[in-house]
Amino acid sequence: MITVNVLFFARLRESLETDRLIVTLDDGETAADLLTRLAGRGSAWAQLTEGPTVMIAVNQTMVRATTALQDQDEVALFPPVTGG
Amino acid sequence: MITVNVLFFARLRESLETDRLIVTLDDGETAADLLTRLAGRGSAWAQLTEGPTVMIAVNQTMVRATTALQDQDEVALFPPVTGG
Amino acid sequence: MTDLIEVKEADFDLGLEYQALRGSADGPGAIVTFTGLVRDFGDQRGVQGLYLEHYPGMTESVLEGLITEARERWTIQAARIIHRVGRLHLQDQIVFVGISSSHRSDAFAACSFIMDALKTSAPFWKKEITAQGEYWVEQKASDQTQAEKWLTNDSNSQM
Amino acid sequence: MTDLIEVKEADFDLGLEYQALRGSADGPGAIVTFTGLVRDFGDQRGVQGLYLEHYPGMTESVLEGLITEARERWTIQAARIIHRVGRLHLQDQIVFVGISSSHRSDAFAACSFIMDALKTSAPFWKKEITAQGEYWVEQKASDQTQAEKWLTNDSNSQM
Repeated sequence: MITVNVLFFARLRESLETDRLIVTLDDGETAADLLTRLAGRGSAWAQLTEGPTVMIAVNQTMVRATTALQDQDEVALFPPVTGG
Repeated sequence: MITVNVLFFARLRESLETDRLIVTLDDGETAADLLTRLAGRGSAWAQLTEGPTVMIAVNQTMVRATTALQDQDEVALFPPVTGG
Repeated sequence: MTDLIEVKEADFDLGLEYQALRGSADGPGAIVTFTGLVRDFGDQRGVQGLYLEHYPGMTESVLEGLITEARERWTIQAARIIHRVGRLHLQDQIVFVGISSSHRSDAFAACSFIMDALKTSAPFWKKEITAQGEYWVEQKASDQTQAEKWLTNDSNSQM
Repeated sequence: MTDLIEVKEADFDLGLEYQALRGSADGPGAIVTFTGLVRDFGDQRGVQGLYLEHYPGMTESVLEGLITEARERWTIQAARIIHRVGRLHLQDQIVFVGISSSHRSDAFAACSFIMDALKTSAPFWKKEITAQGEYWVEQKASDQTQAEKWLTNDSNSQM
């Protein structure tokens, strides 16, 4: 079992009404697995697998959904960035 | 017969020790003909046909040496530009 | 190097940023600056202002990475990046990127590369505030295209 | 339009030029500035300063033509070009080109186009002053190459 610290930003943070969440996963689960678990909460959470693109950063670096997560990882989920 | 007002700039102005000259040409003579006539003065003037590139502007617009000159034209002769 | 990365609510003074670039070691031959400002037409019509959110920590490290990549690709003396966050009003300054270099083509390339890459990789999000409500801005396909061109072309063909 | 073309001995203030661009009608979304400065290594080593000569009248009309061409190729709001002449010292400002636009890619492209074209078509000549003497600067092949690329490529491939 591993524990990851999940952060939400911008439109995701607002529509999920959550800015931070601690999630327990099985060893070897990926970022995609995390999204599926969270989507299973239903209602607004379903957008994590069915809605527009979700960007994933692990320990502040952008990663693909296939990336395996480690214990204590900081996993940030957010819409495509729009700064500048 | 036509009369043109010839201006010299930068290295040309210094080496010819001339910044302005009025030259009389035959009707239909080109900028190249003007350079040949001036080069015929000998010594430093020979650089106008034998030396490094000479740029030609007629009435403040860059032209090719084949351009025919008109009476009262302002003809400027100068080295490649180096501003900026 | 006198590089600078700042993410802050406070405004910045382009004149002071330029003087800092001008004073960088060796005396640069070329300085290129980019400034982005709040416009009244974005995704929505009648934009009155913006709210800018970011991901503290990751933002700074992405921007540092962009300066590192710019240094690997071009000869630059110093780079300064400032990005504002929080509530901004119409015509406020949003972002500044300034580059000093011995060569103008390197300064232009590095400055436009950093802006293009920042738009698609730095974790900032803009919300447009209008009389009708607040709307998160969607990323533009053109921003993705602009950023991708730096992946496929060599540096000389850029400028 | 609030375009400006100035050829003068006096120095200029980048901060003021930027404010003029920022205040242009409609509120631009993007401002790109280029500034060229006197360096201590040009054609010669140990450059102490420059003397800049120009062809009054033709200079201004060439610069106006460059702004016109930039407007035909890109969407820009205002363009400001300042070029100094006469005696300049190490690290003095020589030239300023500032562009405001709704789009950053247009501002970058127009600014770098004007600088590249100015280098090969505006009648300015530089003389480098060193302890050993004064030497007219030779035009660089790279300046010719930079300028020619705007003739052969379409505008989109530039930025």
